[in-house]
Amino acid sequence: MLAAPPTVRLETFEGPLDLLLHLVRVGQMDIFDLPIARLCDQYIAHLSAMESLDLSVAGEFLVMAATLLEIKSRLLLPAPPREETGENDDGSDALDPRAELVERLLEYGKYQRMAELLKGAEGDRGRMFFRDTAEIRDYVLPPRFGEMSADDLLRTLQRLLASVGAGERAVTSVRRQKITLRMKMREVLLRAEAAGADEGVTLEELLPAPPFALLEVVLLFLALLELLKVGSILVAQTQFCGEMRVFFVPEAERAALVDERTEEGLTIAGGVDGE
Amino acid sequence: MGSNLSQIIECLLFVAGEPLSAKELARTTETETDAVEEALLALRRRYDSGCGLQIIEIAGGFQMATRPEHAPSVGRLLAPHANRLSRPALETATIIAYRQPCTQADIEAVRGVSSDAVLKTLLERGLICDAGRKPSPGRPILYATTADFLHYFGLSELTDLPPLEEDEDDASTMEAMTTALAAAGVSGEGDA
Amino acid sequence: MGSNLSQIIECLLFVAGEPLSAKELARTTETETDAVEEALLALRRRYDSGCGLQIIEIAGGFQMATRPEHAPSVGRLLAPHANRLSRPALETATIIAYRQPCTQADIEAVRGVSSDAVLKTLLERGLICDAGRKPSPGRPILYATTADFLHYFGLSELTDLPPLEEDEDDASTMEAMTTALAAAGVSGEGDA
Repeated sequence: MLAAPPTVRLETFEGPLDLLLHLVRVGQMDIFDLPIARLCDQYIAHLSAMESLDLSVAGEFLVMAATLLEIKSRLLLPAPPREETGENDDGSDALDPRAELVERLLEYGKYQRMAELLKGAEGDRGRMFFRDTAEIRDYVLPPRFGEMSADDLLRTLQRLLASVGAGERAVTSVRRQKITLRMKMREVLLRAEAAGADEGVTLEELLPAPPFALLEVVLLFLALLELLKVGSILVAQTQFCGEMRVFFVPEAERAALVDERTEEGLTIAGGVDGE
Repeated sequence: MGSNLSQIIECLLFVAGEPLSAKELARTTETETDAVEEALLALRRRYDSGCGLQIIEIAGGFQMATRPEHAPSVGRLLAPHANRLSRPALETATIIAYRQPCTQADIEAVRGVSSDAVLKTLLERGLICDAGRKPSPGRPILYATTADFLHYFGLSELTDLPPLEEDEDDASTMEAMTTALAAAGVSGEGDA
Repeated sequence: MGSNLSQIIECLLFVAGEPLSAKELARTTETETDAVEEALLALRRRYDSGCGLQIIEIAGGFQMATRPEHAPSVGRLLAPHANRLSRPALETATIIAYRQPCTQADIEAVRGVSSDAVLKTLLERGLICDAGRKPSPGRPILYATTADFLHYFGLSELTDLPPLEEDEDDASTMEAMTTALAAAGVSGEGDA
């Protein structure tokens, strides 16, 4: 039967072997006794159909056509005498001209079937969904024991001490020993005076630069309270929770201020009064 | 149900975006592989009783995945999977899987067509990799499949591939073939 | 256990890297929000009975997550290198080790920078602890190292630390200390 294959299938052939296997299967040919003449005709018919459809026919297809024609012609010839086969392998019976083609078709067929199986596996696997690796940020692991050595500690301390040098002493000594309430009061008073009676100095300016010891801040407040009490300064705030300004009170005005205890501008002093 | 180790393994499988081997799990949990395997077994049993998820053995390890029957719903939420492999790509991947490491020429000998583009695709998708050079003239590149190949096809190991055999129809006529070919002076044994 | 809807929701929560609201779940599963909420309840109940994972309500939706108690294992898997102490943390731990008990101000005096965050980290990691209050204005917290600290540095006792002659008032102390430590450091074994 001369197959006029459905044209839609033409482009799906991946190569000459694919097309041949298709023809063998569709034509229910015995692969171990290939009817080469029939196969060859159908194959060439396919090629011309492809050409007529302007499908570019790859070189491999043409090479295969030539091979088929050659096998066909060799089968038509009487088997050559044994001597004439020359160096042909085992020197036994003459080689069936179809043998190599059959072997290639069988081999290719095996992989095609496996590819089909894998296609199924691909589909099965495609119906499962996985997750991406979870992202973790800012997670700190608990320490692994014995991970660092005492040497790490030592080296760190050495480096620290080397870089701090004498600097630490100055800082610590100021914090730990040299600050007294009297010193702080003096400092506040001096700074308020330097700022001028009209300007005043803000509380923020009086605060030590960070990092500061809590003690120093506490002392600042105690000094402010103490100075308010004796009337050496005046603390004013223009709005609730607003900026606080500390004003220097000249000595001449102090007594009056302490006596009058004017309501205005004495937010903090008012608190002290209660004591 | 759910021993502590099982629970930890569950967490690890959940957060890992890739299969974890029992060995890796043992290392991370600082336990013995035996204990991990036991915990895995318990965990898988738990997941097999009414869970939408499952723990599969894939690409040399264990991974948490949705059950296939829920694929339609999950697919509605997520973008569908990347394009499936074309037939030439599938064929080529198959040949490499069974013959690895092998060269482009080996592949083309089987397929009978040029396989340049297909190899490029497979390399790009990470399903095959360059596995060195063949010590022969021209020193052609040797190709092998990757862990992603196993994962893509849902295989745990390469040995999970079915043995490369003749189709049953052919197998039944194997003897006939052998006889026929022997008569023609050809050995029936191809190389597998 | 595990109705089909519960299982599908389980799959959706698993694959989604973000919280899904009941409404989104209803849309994706093509069911009513009521049914989704019921299924979620059942699912959460199932997850609360011996699972390493949990379903939390977060940011207006539901999300699958590992249980917090398994964080160390998860962290070990995902961030194998994140467990080393940072340099600031190491510095701070060192100061505390040698000067304990000491206050944050003491530490900052040496380091010259604010040490809030670092102290928090060290406390969280259990390497230092709160050792009472200093009887001075403000009653600042005193810090000391813990048994875990010793463990972490492979020490059996605090006295295993190379000795320091600490005399804060002596102007030459720093130099002396540095020298002493340098000597100790050189003689120290490679691994402890």
